[in-house]
This record gives sequence, C-alpha cells and structure tokens, in this order.
Amino acid sequence: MNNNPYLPELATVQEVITETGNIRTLRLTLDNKESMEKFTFRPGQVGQLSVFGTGESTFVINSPPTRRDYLQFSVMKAGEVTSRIHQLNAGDQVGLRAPLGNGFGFEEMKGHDILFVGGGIGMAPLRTLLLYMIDNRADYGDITVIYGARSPKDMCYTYEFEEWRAGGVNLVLTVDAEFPGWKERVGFVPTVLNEEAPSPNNRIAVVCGPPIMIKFVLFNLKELGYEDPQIITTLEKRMKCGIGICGRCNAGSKYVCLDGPVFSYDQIRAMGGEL
Amino acid sequence: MAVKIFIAADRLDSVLEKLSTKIDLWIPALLKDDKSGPTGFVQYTPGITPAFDRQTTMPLKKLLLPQEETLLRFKYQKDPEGSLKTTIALDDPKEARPTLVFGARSCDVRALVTLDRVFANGPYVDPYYVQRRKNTLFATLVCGQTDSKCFCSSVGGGPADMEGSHLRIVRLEDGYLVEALSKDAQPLLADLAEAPDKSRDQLAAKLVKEASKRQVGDLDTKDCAPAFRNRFQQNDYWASMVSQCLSCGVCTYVCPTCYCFSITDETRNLEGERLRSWDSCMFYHYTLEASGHNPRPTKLERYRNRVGHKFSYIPERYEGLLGCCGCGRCIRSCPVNIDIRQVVGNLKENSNEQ
Amino acid sequence: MRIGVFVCNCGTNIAGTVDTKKVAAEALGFADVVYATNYMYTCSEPGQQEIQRAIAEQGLQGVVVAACSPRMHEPTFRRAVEKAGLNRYMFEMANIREHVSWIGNDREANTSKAIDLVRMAVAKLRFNAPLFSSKMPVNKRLLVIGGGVAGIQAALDCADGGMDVVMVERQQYIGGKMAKLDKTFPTIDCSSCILGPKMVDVAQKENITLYAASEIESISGYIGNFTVEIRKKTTFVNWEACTGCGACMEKCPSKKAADYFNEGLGAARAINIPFPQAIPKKAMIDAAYCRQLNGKKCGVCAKICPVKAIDFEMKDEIVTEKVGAIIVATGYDLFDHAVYGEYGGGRYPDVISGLQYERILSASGPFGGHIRRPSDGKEPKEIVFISCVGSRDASVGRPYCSGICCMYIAKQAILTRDHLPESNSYVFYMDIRSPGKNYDEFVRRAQEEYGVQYIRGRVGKIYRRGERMVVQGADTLLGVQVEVEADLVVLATGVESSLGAGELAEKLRISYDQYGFYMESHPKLRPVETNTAGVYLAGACQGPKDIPSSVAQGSAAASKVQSLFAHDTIETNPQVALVNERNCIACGKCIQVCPFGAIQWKELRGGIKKAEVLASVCQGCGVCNATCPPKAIQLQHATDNQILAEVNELCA
Amino acid sequence: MTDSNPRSSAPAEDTAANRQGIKIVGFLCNWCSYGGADTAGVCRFKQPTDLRVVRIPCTGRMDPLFIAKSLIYGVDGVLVSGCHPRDCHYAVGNFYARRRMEAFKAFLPFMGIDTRRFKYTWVSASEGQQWQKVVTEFSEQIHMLGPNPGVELRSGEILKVSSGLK
Amino acid sequence: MLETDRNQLHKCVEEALPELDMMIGWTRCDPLQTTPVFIRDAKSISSLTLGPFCSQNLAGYLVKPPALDAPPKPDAKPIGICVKGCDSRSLVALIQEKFITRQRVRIFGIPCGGTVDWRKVARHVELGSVKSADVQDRVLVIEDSTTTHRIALEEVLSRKCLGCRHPNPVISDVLIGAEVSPRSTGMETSYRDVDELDAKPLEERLAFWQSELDRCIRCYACRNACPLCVCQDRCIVETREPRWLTQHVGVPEKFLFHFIHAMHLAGRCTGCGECERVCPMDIPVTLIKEKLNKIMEEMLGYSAGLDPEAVPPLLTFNPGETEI
Repeated sequence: MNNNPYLPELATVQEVITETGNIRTLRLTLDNKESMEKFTFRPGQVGQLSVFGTGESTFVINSPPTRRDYLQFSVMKAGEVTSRIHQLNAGDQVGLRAPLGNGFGFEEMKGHDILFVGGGIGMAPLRTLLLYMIDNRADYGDITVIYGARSPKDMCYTYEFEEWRAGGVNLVLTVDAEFPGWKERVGFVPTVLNEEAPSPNNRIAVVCGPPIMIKFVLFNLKELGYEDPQIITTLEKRMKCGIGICGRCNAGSKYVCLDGPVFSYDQIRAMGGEL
Repeated sequence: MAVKIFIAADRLDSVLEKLSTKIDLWIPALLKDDKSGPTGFVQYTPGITPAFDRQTTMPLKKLLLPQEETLLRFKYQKDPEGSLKTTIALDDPKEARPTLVFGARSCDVRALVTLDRVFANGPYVDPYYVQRRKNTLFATLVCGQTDSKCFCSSVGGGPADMEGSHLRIVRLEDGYLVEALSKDAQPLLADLAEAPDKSRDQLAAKLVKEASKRQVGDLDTKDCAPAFRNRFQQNDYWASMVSQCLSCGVCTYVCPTCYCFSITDETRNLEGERLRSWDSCMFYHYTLEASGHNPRPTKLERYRNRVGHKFSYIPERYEGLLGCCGCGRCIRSCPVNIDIRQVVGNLKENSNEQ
Repeated sequence: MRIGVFVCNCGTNIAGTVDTKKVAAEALGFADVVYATNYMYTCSEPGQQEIQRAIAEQGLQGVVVAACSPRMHEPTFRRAVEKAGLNRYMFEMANIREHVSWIGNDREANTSKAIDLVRMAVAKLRFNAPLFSSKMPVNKRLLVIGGGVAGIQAALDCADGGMDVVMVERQQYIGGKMAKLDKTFPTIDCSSCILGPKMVDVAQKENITLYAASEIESISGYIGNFTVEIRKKTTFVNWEACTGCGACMEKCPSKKAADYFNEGLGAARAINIPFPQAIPKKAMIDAAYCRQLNGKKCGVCAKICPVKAIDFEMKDEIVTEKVGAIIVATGYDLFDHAVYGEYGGGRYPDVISGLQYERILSASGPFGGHIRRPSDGKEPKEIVFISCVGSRDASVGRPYCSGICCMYIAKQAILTRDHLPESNSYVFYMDIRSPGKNYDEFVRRAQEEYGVQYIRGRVGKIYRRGERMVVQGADTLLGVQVEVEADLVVLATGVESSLGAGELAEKLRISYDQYGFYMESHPKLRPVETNTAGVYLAGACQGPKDIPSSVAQGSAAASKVQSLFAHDTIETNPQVALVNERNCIACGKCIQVCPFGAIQWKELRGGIKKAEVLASVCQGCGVCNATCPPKAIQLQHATDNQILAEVNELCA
Repeated sequence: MTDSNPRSSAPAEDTAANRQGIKIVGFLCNWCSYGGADTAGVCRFKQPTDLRVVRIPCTGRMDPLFIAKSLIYGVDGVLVSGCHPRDCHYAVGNFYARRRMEAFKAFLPFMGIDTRRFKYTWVSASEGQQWQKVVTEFSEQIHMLGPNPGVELRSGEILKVSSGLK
Repeated sequence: MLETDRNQLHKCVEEALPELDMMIGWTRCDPLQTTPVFIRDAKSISSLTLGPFCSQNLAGYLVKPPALDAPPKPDAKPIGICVKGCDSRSLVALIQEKFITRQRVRIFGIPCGGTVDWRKVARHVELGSVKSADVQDRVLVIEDSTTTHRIALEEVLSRKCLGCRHPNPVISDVLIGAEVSPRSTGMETSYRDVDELDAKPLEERLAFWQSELDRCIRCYACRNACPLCVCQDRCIVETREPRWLTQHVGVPEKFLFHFIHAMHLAGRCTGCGECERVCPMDIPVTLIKEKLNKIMEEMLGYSAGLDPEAVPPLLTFNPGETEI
C-alpha cells in the first residue's frame, strides 16, 4: 500500500455477476501488475472501494487469499455509492484501498469444527473464510454452513454451492417460505439452526446477517451451549477514512475499521458503545 | 541571537509586519467590525485588528486541519475505444509553508497533543496533517484572562503551560515580552526588537510563575473513563444532561481537539476531487448508514459519544491522554448553555443510584 | 452507466444550422457517454434500429437523442429503447430543433447551445432510474353530474352499453334548460316532445340510478376508482312513497311560492311538482314558503297525502357511490340582465329574458301558451328583441359570444308571429351568428316570411312611457337613431357558467377558465377530456352550446367512458411523486397543496405518520415536491437531483 | 424596489465572445410554455441563443431554490414560464408558483442579487410570437447586465462591511 | 416586580404540575444566561426563572426529535411551557401546521420587555468577570469583582426586541405578570434594519452579505435552534439525496444554505430571533428572514404565528391576485 493511506490504487472491474435483485458481485484486479502480485490479505479484511465522483464504501474482500486471480466484492444496493457500483460494467475503473481491518483469526480456528451461519448479503464475509478453509481443508474439522435467504431469488453464490459441497462442506440452505421448485429447507435461519443443532464442542461459530437474524441466532447458539468467545461476527458501521482517524465507526473505544470488523462476542460485550 | 525581545505596545503592528515578511504569520483577530464580535485566527496583513485580550471564538485547528481540503483529484479520460480510463492525481500534502501562530493560548496549543496522537502517531499517519504540523511554530501567550468557563488545569494544562510551544509571550502593561523556547524559533526574533530591560524581564518571570501556580477549573478528571462506562447505559442520566441540546455542531466546530471529518467526492463532468471536511458527531448524518440504521440516532447517544470520546475512548486508546484541552469554548458558545464540566463532573456522583 | 448519444440531422432541419457531427464528438467527452453519433433521420425506422443496434452492441444503459421536441417524438423513442430492452425512462431528449436550429442561423452559437442541451440531458440521465407502471382495477360505473340534455344523452348511451350509471341532478327534475323550452330551432319541433321520451328512459332504465334534488358533496379517488358523496337535499317528501298524484299541490294554502320553473313569471304552491311531465314526478316542499315549516299551523299536505309521504322532520342525507368515471354536464345559467341599468336594471316587468319568454310561449307555461305581457296580462302588439345582452360585452365581463341567442331570437320572433299574427316584431342585433345546418336559412325565414324587422344596432336605452316601453337605439346601417314603442321587450340574455361551477371544479380537481367554464384537455383534439384522468365534459359546462352540440358532446363523452370501461385495468403513469419515508417529517404540507388529493396519511407502527402518494391519482405536477421542506417527496423523472444536474451544467 | 447599480446598468459590450459566454436557464412547464417555445420554433421565429431550457412538468414544480442555486452559482439569467393563470394543466400549479416566485423576486435584491436576472412569465402553447418576444427581451436585458458575478469572493478579497445593526 | 412574577410562576406551575407530563422553562446557569430546564418533579420548580435573561425560545422542544419520531399517545398529559410574546407565535405556527395540538400544551405566557443579548453586554463589561446581574427599572446592573456597572437595558437588548410588536403572548392559558405595551405597532418601526439595508445600493448589499456569510461555519445552530425548522435531521443541506449543497466551504455554499433556510421559513417565520442569537459567528441571520416577513406582510398581508386557523401563505393561493 502507498504511504498516503488516503490514496486508492486503481483497479479494473473484470466481471460483474448479478447475484440477486439488489446484490451484485464485482471481480477486480489492481491495474498495477506488481501490486496485484504482491497483494496479500487475511480473510475478513475489508477494502474501501471508490467510484470516483461518488465516493467510497467499505466491503469485505470475499474472495480468499488462496485464490489470487481477482479480488471479489459483493455489494448490496442501498445508498449512493452502492447504486453507482451497481452501474459498473466490466472494464470500468474503480479505486481500492485495501486491505484494511483485522480479518478472521483463521489460525486459531485450526483444528476446530466450524459453523457458519449466514443470512442474505451476510454470506459475503463468510465466503472468504469458507473458501479459505476449503482450500486448506485438512486444517479444519467439520464445516457446516447454514445459509438462509428470503427466497431462492435472494440467495447469492448459488452457482458455487456444488463446489462448496464438493469441498467437504455440510451445506444447509433455507428460505423463509415455500417456493415452487425449491427442494432444500424452508424456515428461518435460527429455526433451522436449532433443527441442525451442531454441537458446540470444539466448534467455532461465525455468524453474519441482518441484525434481527443475528439476535435470534445468538440466542439459539447460547441455548445450544456456545460460549461468547466461540461466536465470531463482523460488524458494520458507516466509515469514511477506514484507518481509525475520522472518528465515526467507533463502538466504545474500538474503531470497527481498524480494530474490526471481526469481533468475538466477548469482545463486543467488553467494548460497550453503540452498535 | 536574541532569545528574548520586548515589543512595546505601540510598535506591535510594525513588529508583526516585519515578522510577516519572514514567515506566514497568523494571529488572533476580530472577524467582524465589533469589539465584542467573533474572533479567530487569520493570516496577518497590515491593518487587521489583533485580539490578544480574549480567547478566540474559533480555535486554531483550521491551520492544521482546514474545514475543507482536497485529498486527491481524479480525472476520467476517454480512450478512442469509448471506454473510460481513470487517472488520479494525488493532491499530496503540498509543501506546507513555514507558519508562525502568534498569540495562541496554552489551551490552544495543548490541544495539538491530542491531534498529534491521532493524526501523526499511527497506526496510520495522516500526511496532510503532518506536513503542516512540521512547518508550524507557536508563540503562545501566558494566559491572564481565564474566565469562569475555563478549566485548563483540570485536564493537565495550565495558563502558563508551554508544552508544544516554540515561543512564549508574556503580556505586560506596556507591551509584550517574547521569548524563544526552542532553537528553531530563535531566528524569528532576530532584528525584530530590543531585548527587554531587566525590570521587565523580572516582571515577566514573576507573571509566568504566578500563572503557572494558578489553578484554572476544579473539574476532577481522574477515573473518568470507568465512571463513563458505568454511566453508559443510564439513559436517564444522559437525558437529564442533554435534553436541552439542539444537536447543532457549535461545540464540535469551536473545539480545538474535535477532529472528526468526512470525506466526500465533488465532481463536475469528468473531473473531480475528494474532499475532506469537518464533520460533527452531533449530526444525525454522521453515523447514518445507507441501510437507514443509525447507531446514534438521537442527541442522547450523540452527546454521550462526544463526552465518551473525550474522556473515555481517547484515554483508553491513547495511554490516558484526554481529548479535551479545557478551553471552555463549547460552554461559552453553546446556544443553550450546556456545561460539559457538569456532565463529566456528575459522572462519578451517585453513579449507582439507578 | 453506459450512455449513448444520438444527434439527429433531421435532414437539413437541424444539420442546416447545427454542426451535428461536432455535437456528437463533444458528447463523447461527457461523463458516462460511451457512444455518440449523428444520424440523418433518427426517428425513421432505420434510425430507431440504429439506436437499438447500439444498445445491444455497446451495452448501453441509457440513451439521449438530440433531435426535435420531446412533445413530438419522446413516445417514439421511448418505445424504441424499450424494444431494445431498456426501461423507457432511461431515455432523455435534447430539443435541438424547435429550440435551436429553427430559431437562429448562427451556426456557431447554435452548435454550442446544442452541445449544452445534450450535456444537460446526459447529466439528467445519469440520475434517471427505471420506472414501472402498475395496474389498477376499473370500477365500471359512471357518474353523470347534471341531468340536462347532455347528461341525459351520455347516461343513456352508457346505460345502453350495459354500464351502471349514477345521475345526480341539482334540481327536483331532470331535463335542464331544454325542459323549459317551448320549441327548438331551426326545426320548430316541440322541445318536451323530443326530450320527454329520453327523460322517461332515464327513469325507466334499471341500470340508471337517479338522484334528483341532490348535489355532489365530495369526490375522492381517481380514474377507475372514484368515491363520490352525494347530498340528497331535504324534500320533506318521501319520494319512495310519493306517487306524484298532485293532491297536495292542489290543497296547499301557500299559493305564492316562487315559481322557479317558470322563471318567476307565475306563482307556485309551497309543495310543488314543477311541471306535469317532470321526471321524477315527485313533490317537494319549498321550505321558504311552507306554513308548517315556518311555525304556522298547517300540515294540510300531510293530511291530504294518500300515501303519507310528507315528512316535516326530514334532513339532508349523504349517500356514497363508487364509480370509475365521471361525466360533468352541469350546463349553464343565464346572464342576469339587471346589471344593465339602461335596460331598466330588471325593474320593468315587461322587459324580460329570453327564457322567460320561452315559458310564456310554452303551452305548459304560466299563461297556458297565450302570449301575454307580465305586467297586465295584455296581449302585446309591438315586441322588441334585443340581442347580445350579456354577450360580447367586455364592459360586463362577458366578452364571448353565447352562440345561441341569434337563433333563439329568430325562433321566438317566428313563434310570436304564429301566435299573434297581428303583432310586429323588431330585433336589434350586432351581428347575426347562424353557422349551423339550416340555421341561416331559418333566420332568413324570420326576416322574409315572417316579416320580423331586423335592425342592426345597439339599444342605448329602454324606458317607460305610459303603459308601453320605449326602446331607443341606433340603426347603424342607415345611420339613424331609432325609437320603437313596444309592449314587450325580450332581452336575449347570454349564457354564463352554471352557478357553483367553480366549487364543483375544485371538488373534481379540474380547471376552469376565468368565466367558470370547464377546461378541456385540448381545444381541438381532446374536446371532452379534462386534465384529470377519468373526468369528462359534456354540454354547456365547457362553453356555450346549442342542443345538437350538447347532445353530440354527451355521446362523445360517453364513448370516452366506454373505451375506458372496455379495459378491466388501467396502467398508471409512473412519473408520479414518491415519498421517501425515511425523510418524511409528516408535516402534511404535501397533502395540503396537492391539487388532486393524491397524497394521504399512512400510519406506521407506533403511530408514526408518513405521507403516501396514491400513484393512480397523482398527475405528476410536482407541487408537493416543490413544497416539501426535506424533499422527502420526489417527483419521479423530475427529481431535485435530476433538475439540479441540469442546472449544474450551466453553473459557472 | 429599484436597483440603481451603476456598474451593472451600463450595457455590456455585445461582442461575439460576450454573447457566447452568456447563459440563461429557462424552466418551462411541459404543457404550455415548452409548447409555446416549440411553436415559436415551428414558426421559425428568430430568437437569441442564450437560453437553455429545462423542462419541468408544471411551474408548481418550481422550487425558488432552483433559481437561487442558479443565480448564486453564476448562471446569468433565470426565466421561468408556465401556463397562464387558470390555464394550468394541473389546475392550480401556477397559482402556487406565482406567489412563491413573486416573494422570491422581492427577496433576491435584499441579498445583493440583481432581481433583473430573474423573470417569470406566462406563455401558452399557441403563443409562439409571445415566446419570441419574451426570450428576446429577457436575453437583451441579461446582455445589458452582462455576466453574473455570482456571490463568490474574489480570491484574497477580505470584506469587512460594517453592519450598522444595533 | 420580577420577584413577584417568579413567585406567581412557581405557584402556577406547582398547581398545574400534577396534570402535566412535564414543564419546560428556564433556569439561571450564569449571571447573564439561562438554560432550558425540563421539570417533572415539584422539587425542581424553584429553579424556574423568568425575566430578561431568558433568551431561549422553548417552543422548538415540543417538536424536535426524538419527539417528532414518536407521536404522543392519545392519552398523554399536556406539556407545560413558558413562552414570551415571540415564543408564543412559534407555538401558534406549530399549532397552525398541526405539529402540536392546542390541547397538548399548557401555556404559561410571560409578557416580555425584551431579552438581554450577552454580546452587547460584552461591549460594556468583560463577561468573564461578571459576578451577578440583575435588571432594575430598565437598567442592567452588573457586579464584577471590583465595580458595579449600570447599563441602560435599551443598550443591551437583543436586536429582534427593538422592533417587537408582540411582547405579550398571543396565546396562553396562564398569564404571569402584567402585560406590557408593544415597542412597535407598525411596519415602519418593525423593519427598520431591513429598510436600512435595503436603502443601500445593490453592490453594498452583496458585499455586506458576502462578508457576513463568509464567517458561517455551517454548524447549523441557526437551523437547529429554529422552532419551525422541523426537518432537523432530514434537512436537505446535509443530504446527498437530494443534493443541494457540497462540502465546499465557499461563500456560494453558505449563501445557498441561508437561502434554503430562509425560503423554507417564508411565510412561517415568526421572528423569534433564535437563529441569530445562537450563531457563534454573530451573523445577522434573522435579518434575512425579517426581509421575507416584510414581503409576506406587504404582499399578502400575512404575519406568521398570530392565527392558529390561518393557512401559511405559500401553501395556498388566491386565483384573483393577478397583481400581487
């Protein structure tokens, strides 16, 4: 990274994948070949993606560091920047400041069973860690993924599910309500979690999704016997600088951009502050 | 080489004018043609009215952190294929011009300790700030005009505190005694004025001594951080402290240590720039997320965060450093007279009542 | 966004004074523009194909066409881009023909202006978003307001087509002004003979619900789904029971009630059925004259009524009807000649209005069809008609021609001669307006066969001399002063908008001109539509009209309704206001200013109120957008950001 | 209020360069005035080329702040035109607009902005000739006033104006 | 006299408090200044004060967030509020625009002889040294450590008070103290400052506002203090959707900001002067609105905040006004 932390590197959109009605996935490469080759990051670290003229927004790099052809970001359309990102096409240039933040503690997770619980766009940050683990499959025990969306149309990465399963992942898919042609589970994620009831022994749960889902998943995980340090999630906040200066993304004395976005639940409890 | 000079009151203008030929000179001055009107730091030009007799309305932070600055410029260029290629030109920290701030107060300069910690001492370094900071010298007034809103002594400073200053100014009845405190400041004093006579020198020393003994403010800031954490969830406490708050940005904009900023792109057709501008944690939009969620949706959370930031989060993060310099500007300028000393002071009072 | 710009040469229409090549070349330099070209005739079939090809090949997400006025070809191009898979609102037009090439010859200035206009269009397009219309069900019931001949025609046409019709008539009876006429021009056929059967039809059709003596209280809703509140005025007679036998009328001791039907020439009973053929034939009490209702002991009618229909306790009743379209046929009123002081200001009983004379002529009128003058009941010998009383006279605020007076004067003069062969008729006129089929011949017959004396000139003064009236005027053809001593003077009082037209227009949210006549959508091409979708006009409420025109409009409006009702649903226009609830502060200002009542409150959880736009009612004027302080309500396709984007391109 | 501004009342030199530089924004309602401008075009009524038209549905859509924005940021003139009163396609949009623009017009000079740079008028779709007249007269007026200096302080300029307020 | 009035206020509030949700009033926080106070228990009533130092207009607290986001329950008790003449007009305007209902507020009206502008006091004494301040017979008496200063109240009254036409509350349930006679009765005296600026040439007017507005730091205190700036967090000067303003600090941005503020108050501003009072940079912000108020009065015969039934003039029209 450049020694001016505000200066993005130029990157080019290689491919745009329409995941759902309001989620698109962008695959980028840095324009500077050398930077691209040298680019390293931890799964879970984020990037500040710029559309010059509109602004910057923060997204998890959801491709794993083990796959280096491109850097992948999944973007849900919500505000001004994400709307512009949705208008991007292959060949368009963007800016990228990355990697920022802490990333997942994948080293400490080695030797553990892993439970991923994802909802909607919340699958994006999980994907990077999931693929990393598939690529280092021997290091981890059982990998169970519970992924839910409102309907099959709202599910991301459907084109990869076979690959995940082939990589030794117990993939449990669910949608909120019956849908013609849907052959997987039906029901809300927390309910399905209870049905699956993965044992908390030697397991780490990584949870990401809408706040309401997290709330109930957390409750159910505790019921299942998970302890706070066993539960990992990523926080989202409005960010500007991404480097712990501009002041807005704090929860207590922690900056999500710098000290996060990955926190365990005991850390979150210790932080205090508004979420 | 003179390390001490005396500027007679009637020669102040000519001395400042001379000084301004050596270095970019900024002084506190009236911003409006009204002696009780607002004041701030402005670049010296002959004829402006200095305002050394009271604290400025606006702090000096804009010299180091302008209300608006360009971080970078970008330009889209068309290639014959029709697709857009981007070039970005960094508006890298321009070679900042050597600058002297003449007539700041110790609280103003003390505030820079906080800014320095955030902007210059990592983990990321802000090159724009650092560049300007390196090139700015401070001639600081020993403060004799503290009022009922000042509390610099409570936060580790004091009326004669010279931490971070390069020159000391002592105001005497008939003029100003200026003393270089650091080597790089000495050349500035050369040929400006005569050295002070002995009596004036002694008088100044006495005034400095008196000032440094003076205790300004009686707020006890010890153990603020745990007290704050204790109070954090007590919404009734915060409501009672800030129900009159208007959620405006006065307190943050006049605060010498409030540094929060926003970054926005401004563009015109194919060209544009990325701006950094002052922001305020008291504004709703500051933390408003694109989804519509706002972690600090009301003035209660926002004011609590402001207090927390200064007296709990910064100390926790940066080795006990306080995010407040005790200048009292936020108290003086608050449209509804909220007193941060009261809010902080009460943190420890009966905190377990509820 | 990938934007394509197409600059049209329009043959030489544009390229003659605008360097279209240069415009296209410049456009290529604008943000997001990836393709720009100029084309000979962009609106032509191959031109449209060129756009579609570029959309496919270049992956365009938005298109700007710089050509003629969007009022001309915007629909064409929208369809073209839609065919190529773009949303039709991802399109903008820059008008470089009507606004540039046709108004100046300076090629350089024109080109630079055209470039600016394209730049603005591109800037706006960058803020465009796809818009989608939705479908709303149509309630296939029609409301006809006004039961005159136009309204009757419209109602019958639709009822014949099998639709349910609700008719609301302010008076106690339907038939309107035509019901009061004796004969009609130019055929001299009996008015009630031709109207009567139609009135009966209205009463008998099972799918027509008639509310007489009723007025519109309020209207809400929108095309396809109006809700109408109708105020049934107090008649003091239970019309369900009333058989129209007339016994009450005969016995009613209050014999000096105002006789509105006879234009005040006779006297009616306080309980009254205005004329024998009235539809509905029901009695109604005039509260102003009824003894019982004025605290005197009476109640004769109640005693006499064989079906006990009289109800002195009756109150106004509000009924609600739901309809899908509305035809307004509220007709006209007559100008009050009292403002003409020189004609006696209404003080002379023998200076009467045209409609009063019509009642005198009528066999069912106050004098049983014998021509008598009101003052003393004598047969008049010399009769003067004066045209343009309250027409074509800017000094009384009526600069327009009423269109019917020349003809009805001729008719009345002819009938006068038929009734009183010995009488002499004089007509003072300004010009004779008789441009209908057989109309001019008719006037000529009056002059030539019936010996009516036409004097071209304005009457300056009418005054009494003994029992007779002196009419002083100028014969401008002969250039002499004329004085006629007359027994009766008939003023051809002009047509003015119906009383209360303005208030009704506000309820309907349609516009009206300064005289109170309702405005049609387009004076040539949309003569019976209004700018409020689903509301149509028929008859004289839109402007002075004779019977054939009114009937024609009634049928025209009916056919508009039928084509609307031929669909089960209607597509809404998506260029409407939309509320961003997150920014709405519930101040209600948009609701207050909306000319169409298209915004209403919506309650969220916790009792929080937000404004909500009824997309099918909103007409897209944007008053709400201009009014909303936090700009939470944005007119789609003309949002603040879109307009600001255009303005920004012109700012220094 | 009359504005006796000696600097701006002198006609600016009518050079090609000057002409090129002048920009007037026109906010025209879609139904009447935009049509009127079209009619003027169809009739080939010659007009000055300074006007750039923004099509709005109705003058009721006209927030005076669009005018403020334009004049503050240096657009040389603003012309708003809509349907004649009572002829509004939306019945009453222009009645709202009339009040708002009239108040705004009276307000502008107080803030030091020449009110002659803003005009509102009513032109129907059939009044091509009237449109030509309006555009010509207004363009001439703006040319006479010259380029709009806007409100930006010229660089380095420090103004200290005594308010005289008590 | 002040003492008597204060006692009356305390007594009235004490009687009313059980029926109230809370009482909004002022309390002394400094010899020259007050701060708004929100009273729920009787113990705190004694801190309530009134008089020429009570500068804040409290009406805005009835409608500012979070109050705006959470509408009162139908059975909510009324809120008691102290209002001066000018504050009462804000209240009327808020009732007019249906932000609050008349039943929702218990109004303690306080006739007002003008409020003290501390900036003007600073012209006479050094504020930091003030020990006590009081007004006796229209004279401001200030004690500092050494001297007693006596300043005519007239010299230190807020600018808005000088042309005040409604010193007595136009709406109230209880009136505290005796009514005072208005300082001004007509447009001539009320808009003196407006007329003075209007009399200057256009260029000077522009220069005046350039120099004044150049100081604006866009802290939005003027907006947030305005009782009728009900948009608050939704205000368009901070949004990008729509995007009226950039983050540039140039004079044009500041002009447009103040235009937006003014135009949004056109026909609504009651001239309470809060925007000007709270400005840390001492910009005569109210003067801008005074001009619009004058236009509304001249053009449409309308003054805001007097008639709870009236419709604000820019939210309605009169087809007949061909020559406004």
